[in-house]
Amino acid sequence: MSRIDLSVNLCNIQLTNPTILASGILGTTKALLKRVGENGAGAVTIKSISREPREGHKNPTVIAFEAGMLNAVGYSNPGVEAAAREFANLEDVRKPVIASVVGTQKDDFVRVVEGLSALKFSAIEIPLSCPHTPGFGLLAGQGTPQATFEITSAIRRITRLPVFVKVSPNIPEICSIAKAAEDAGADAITAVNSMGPGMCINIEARKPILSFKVGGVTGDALRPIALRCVYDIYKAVKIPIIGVGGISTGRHALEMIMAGASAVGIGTGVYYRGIDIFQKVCEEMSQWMQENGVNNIKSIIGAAHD
Amino acid sequence: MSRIDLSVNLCNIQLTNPTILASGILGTTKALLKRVGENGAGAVTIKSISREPREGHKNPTVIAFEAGMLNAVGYSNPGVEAAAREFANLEDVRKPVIASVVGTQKDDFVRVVEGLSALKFSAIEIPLSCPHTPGFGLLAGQGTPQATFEITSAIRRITRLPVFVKVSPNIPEICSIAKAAEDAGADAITAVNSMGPGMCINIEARKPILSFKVGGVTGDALRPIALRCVYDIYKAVKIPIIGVGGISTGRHALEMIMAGASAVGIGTGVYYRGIDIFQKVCEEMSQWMQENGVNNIKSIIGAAHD
Amino acid sequence: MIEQPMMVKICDIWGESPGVKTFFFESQLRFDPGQFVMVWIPLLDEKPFTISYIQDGCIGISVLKRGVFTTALHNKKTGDTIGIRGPYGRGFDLKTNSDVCVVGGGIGMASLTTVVERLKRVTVIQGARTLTELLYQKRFKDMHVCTDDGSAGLKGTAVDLFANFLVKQQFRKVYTCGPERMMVRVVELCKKYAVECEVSLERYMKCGFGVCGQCDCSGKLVCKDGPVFDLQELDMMGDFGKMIIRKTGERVPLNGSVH
Amino acid sequence: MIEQPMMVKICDIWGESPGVKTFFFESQLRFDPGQFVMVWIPLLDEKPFTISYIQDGCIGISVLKRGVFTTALHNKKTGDTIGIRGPYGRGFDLKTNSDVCVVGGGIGMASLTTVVERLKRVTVIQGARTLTELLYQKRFKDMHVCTDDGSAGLKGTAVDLFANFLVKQQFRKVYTCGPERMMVRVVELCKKYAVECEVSLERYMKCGFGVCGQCDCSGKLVCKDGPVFDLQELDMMGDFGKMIIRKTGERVPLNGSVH
Ligand SMILES: Cc1cc2nc3c(=O)[nH]c(=O)nc-3n(C[C@H](O)[C@H](O)[C@H](O)COP(=O)(O)OP(=O)(O)OC[C@H]3O[C@@H](n4cnc5c(N)ncnc54)[C@H](O)[C@@H]3O)c2cc1C
Ligand SMILES: Cc1cc2nc3c(=O)[nH]c(=O)nc-3n(C[C@H](O)[C@H](O)[C@H](O)COP(=O)(O)OP(=O)(O)OC[C@H]3O[C@@H](n4cnc5c(N)ncnc54)[C@H](O)[C@@H]3O)c2cc1C
Ligand SMILES: Cc1cc2nc3c(=O)[nH]c(=O)nc-3n(C[C@H](O)[C@H](O)[C@H](O)COP(=O)(O)O)c2cc1C
Ligand SMILES: Cc1cc2nc3c(=O)[nH]c(=O)nc-3n(C[C@H](O)[C@H](O)[C@H](O)COP(=O)(O)O)c2cc1C
Ligand code: FES
Ligand code: FES
Repeated sequence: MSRIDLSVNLCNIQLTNPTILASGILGTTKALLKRVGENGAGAVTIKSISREPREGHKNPTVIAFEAGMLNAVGYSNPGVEAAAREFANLEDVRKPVIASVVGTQKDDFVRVVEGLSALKFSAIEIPLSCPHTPGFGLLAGQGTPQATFEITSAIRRITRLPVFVKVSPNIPEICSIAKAAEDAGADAITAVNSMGPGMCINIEARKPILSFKVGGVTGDALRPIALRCVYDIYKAVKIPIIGVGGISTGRHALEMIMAGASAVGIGTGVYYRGIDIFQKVCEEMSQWMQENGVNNIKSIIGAAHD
Repeated sequence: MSRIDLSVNLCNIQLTNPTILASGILGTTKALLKRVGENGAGAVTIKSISREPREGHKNPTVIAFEAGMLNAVGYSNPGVEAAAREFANLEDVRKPVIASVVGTQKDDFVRVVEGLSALKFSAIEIPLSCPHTPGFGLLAGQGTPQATFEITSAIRRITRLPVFVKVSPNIPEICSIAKAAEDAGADAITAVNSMGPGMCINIEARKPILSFKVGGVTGDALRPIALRCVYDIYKAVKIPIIGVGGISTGRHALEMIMAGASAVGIGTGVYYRGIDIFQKVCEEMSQWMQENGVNNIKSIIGAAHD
Repeated sequence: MIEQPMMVKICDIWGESPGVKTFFFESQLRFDPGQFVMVWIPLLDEKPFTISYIQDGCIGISVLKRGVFTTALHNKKTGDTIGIRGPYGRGFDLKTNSDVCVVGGGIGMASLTTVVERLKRVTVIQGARTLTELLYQKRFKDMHVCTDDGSAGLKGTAVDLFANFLVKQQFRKVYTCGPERMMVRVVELCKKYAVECEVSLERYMKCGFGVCGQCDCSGKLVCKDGPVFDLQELDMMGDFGKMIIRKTGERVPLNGSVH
Repeated sequence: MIEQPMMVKICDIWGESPGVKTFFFESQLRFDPGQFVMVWIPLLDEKPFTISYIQDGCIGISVLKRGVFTTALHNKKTGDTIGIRGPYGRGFDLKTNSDVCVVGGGIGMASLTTVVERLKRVTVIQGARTLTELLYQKRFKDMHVCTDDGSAGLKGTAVDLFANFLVKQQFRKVYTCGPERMMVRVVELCKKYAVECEVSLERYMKCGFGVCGQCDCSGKLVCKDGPVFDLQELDMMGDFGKMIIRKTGERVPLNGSVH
């Protein structure tokens, strides 16, 4: 049995395998990040941090439906000061940790990045793409090429860490967003954030279930859309892509990698298969690679392109 | 047991129940339309017709995935002349039949509507929203408020039949499209067409499965998005809405109606539950209404709004 | 049933006649006689083929080289892969399991092979244009054959041969597959002799699972309600033997055969 | 497990104490002792509650009126509906099914009722602030009670009473639920006397099914890995008795109780 090499180098971050915990799932504490790392993730992302603490939307904030989940958490987070305390001594996690940073103004992003600069994060991810939090992401106009360029440039100026720009699957001109990010000096594109928003109604109560009424759609429902986004972005930019959306098996991860992703984010998959999904996905990838004579995961990035 | 009334009046078309066969599913021949009617649909829609015959994309054109289907049929259709032969004597169908008309230019729409004008269609639906056919819908810029207004106005001028404008779930400003249609004289909004497009890759073949590579996403994956679109459009326009997207049970149909739909389209549901899905959905709605003391389906249209 | 094409490796290829090859591949899918798969050649196209060999863990399709797709298939070598999804459709009803007759014309014989292997006391009739085009001659030793040119068996069509049998032998049921014109006449004969009959139809297909409406035959879906239909059903199908649907969706008169 | 809240009709309401009401509703869901549901009041909020009555086709939750949500619940009448989803979490491990002790403090007693009903030879200890706040007195006739003000039973805490028992009686296992400070001391005593122990924790929750990370306690998810934890697990959970996570996600010192 030949050795299967799952390791990837993502913007000079060494990952033992391409699976990354997506932002907003389990990323509230250092202890949970550590546990996710122990369960096989190649890297982990913290839940997005804003300048001030936020309580987010009221419950219900996360619900499942037949084809995935809907969430409108509303960026609840302790704010940058408390986050800096929580994520001190990040080496405990023993896997690369990606900081996720959100803001309503360009200035907020900068402040948060500065507030976290003393910590041992391996990269900064900026989601300009949340579909359900007033003041942030799409609802604040951050999903245009121009806003993307400006916010990315501002962060580029103040950090030497790799910057990942996370984009929305909603936006028809997704490639121009990715290009704007690349032009502004982003080191990678994270594609994609949750889609929609969508809604579920409880017909007995005659009310939308989420307290915010609508929420971003993730999981199986999102996968083909996310895959197409990654496929298109791969043709549009030269920087690597972290493919996120509906991945819960090794096959899904390999699909995403063949579409052009250098690494894959996993969120809703934790709901489908538990925290050890990272390990499971890696084992499934390895087994498939073994059976199909692929020794090195890097060799099949973008393989579905002609 | 009190009598449950499922009938709706949609733009003066009397439907015995609110379920409608969505365009592109089984709508190729009069014989199939008749069969769908016999299986309980309140009305049926033909597969979209263009001016000239079209072979559409090569196979695979339709595939299923965990959360629904992907299709890129590419508007294969016999063209308006042959369609006029096929759909002569529509009274045989014994349910209202909606014509679906597509075109690359405004003029094409007009020609097709004229070409079908001698037939007994009950309404004209114009999908300006296909995400995967070059020259049509979104790929031809028909999904803007202005194009919607122009095409709708042109058709409005030449027919007295109710005109339904079918919109895309992809477009963030969906309400402005719906308003443009209303302003141009549309009688109803059909919301929504398939979403995306999305992609599925076969990892052994290392190729996208659909011959067109990408295709519109339908079924369960689409439902929460379609529901949110209908909820939003209900607030934006006064004309009725036909809610389409992922409906395969009575509960789903009731969700859509409470979101604001006066009738519901069913497409992918035929894959999940067979041709008699229309009957099944109606039975499930009736049973729920019985158990919950709702006698008249019309009384709960939009009930999820405050 | 699998939802998306699964790549399978061709493990063996047999030449059945100059124009027909059988491709074998490993598969754990379970098939009933008369069911079909959609065969995918990536970047090219996807088309329906009946399963003509059902063995333990291994199935086969017999393919007549006809156009672009079947030519591409014929160029495949052992070890190459193709995509398959299925099983699709409703196969033959084999409740009447003995003293039956199968009537195959041309490549239609492929759909009937697995019927023959499941039943007892089967009279097998195969018609072909000429000796070299006869299929499965080693597989079914006591087939009754006929050829248009008389190079083997009766000179004439499978319908003629079948008619000969009907006058001397009583069948409990007839299974047939072949050119649609041929099947129309088999059906007429069966009605005349009051014999049950099932017919396997061919129509251009897209989805294969009853959604797109491409394979309509008078309101029946050949992919899902069929491809096999019985006499009662055929009675309601005015398009049988008369109309087919083109790739564009146009319903046009059938000319000679679906092809 | 159901994925989305299901509206259920409140079929009965019992006053357990001035501050606590039990709401009964019909449900075919199966619960293990210690599992919980997320209770939804449309347009208001959604919060976790343990199942305190498991009967045939009918379950109950006992709710202490505390803030906005529980007040809204207390205002519900028989016939009103609420949404529930669940069952969630890992309940108590009842393999050690006799000669056990349950130690409940305040509304924590709600989690232990179903444990008591499943086991044999159970010593039930309940602590409350005052006589009127004691719960389930008719349900469990031979409970051992104590109150902060001495108005019933021993004047003192459940921990004091439990300590008294430990010196004279040997338990095979202890189950406890109540204010976290109380549980910390129960755990200390159990370790001292080398008795197995399981503790049911409370943390602010959002998803309830192990995704959002809101209910973290030292890397364990109270909603999914818990709410019940044993001594071995608690040993690894530095935050037990020390830190909780606010709605904002901020990890802050526990003050007296989760509340
Ligand atoms: C249920 C079913 C089972 C079949 N089983 C077999 C089989 O076991 N062996 C075999 O050789 N052939 C079988 N066929 C026919 C086979 O699908 C066609 O021969 C093949 O598609 C021809 O493709 P081509 O590109 O080589 O030829 P083309 O040049 O594309 O077509 C030749 C003729 O084949 C017909 N055809 C093409 N595509 C389809 C399609 N998707 N569905 C139906 N008819 C089509 C057309 O009428 C056309 O005139 C079956 C067809 C159906 C519907
Ligand atoms: C697993 C579990 C089981 C529970 N079982 C019961 C029970 O059987 N009976 C009962 O009365 N209570 C139970 N609770 C606590 C119950 O959820 C809170 O009492 C309730 O949420 C208070 O809501 P409120 O709006 O009335 O009060 P608030 O004013 O919002 O809160 C009062 C206190 O309750 C706590 N709280 C609020 N929301 C939550 C939440 N979503 N999760 C955890 N703690 C929260 C906070 O620490 C707060 O300080 C349980 C909690 C958990 C985690
Ligand atoms: C409950 C939940 C919370 C999320 N919170 C965030 C967040 O704070 N920041 C962010 O960038 N993305 C957030 N996301 C989006 C995910 O990071 C991811 O992009 C999305 O869920 C798609 O991946 P999946 O299908 O694997 O879940 C959240 C998703 C979920 C389900
Ligand atoms: C195979 C297929 C073909 C379709 N063709 C058309 C079409 O020709 N015209 C059109 O307006 N919509 C077409 N649609 C979209 C459907 O009418 C419908 O809007 C969509 O499928 C969402 O509904 P569903 O989830 O119930 O399928 C097609 C959908 C499918 C699955
Ligand atoms: S091939 Fe699509 S319905 Fe038969
Ligand atoms: S409440 Fe979301 S992980 Fe526990």
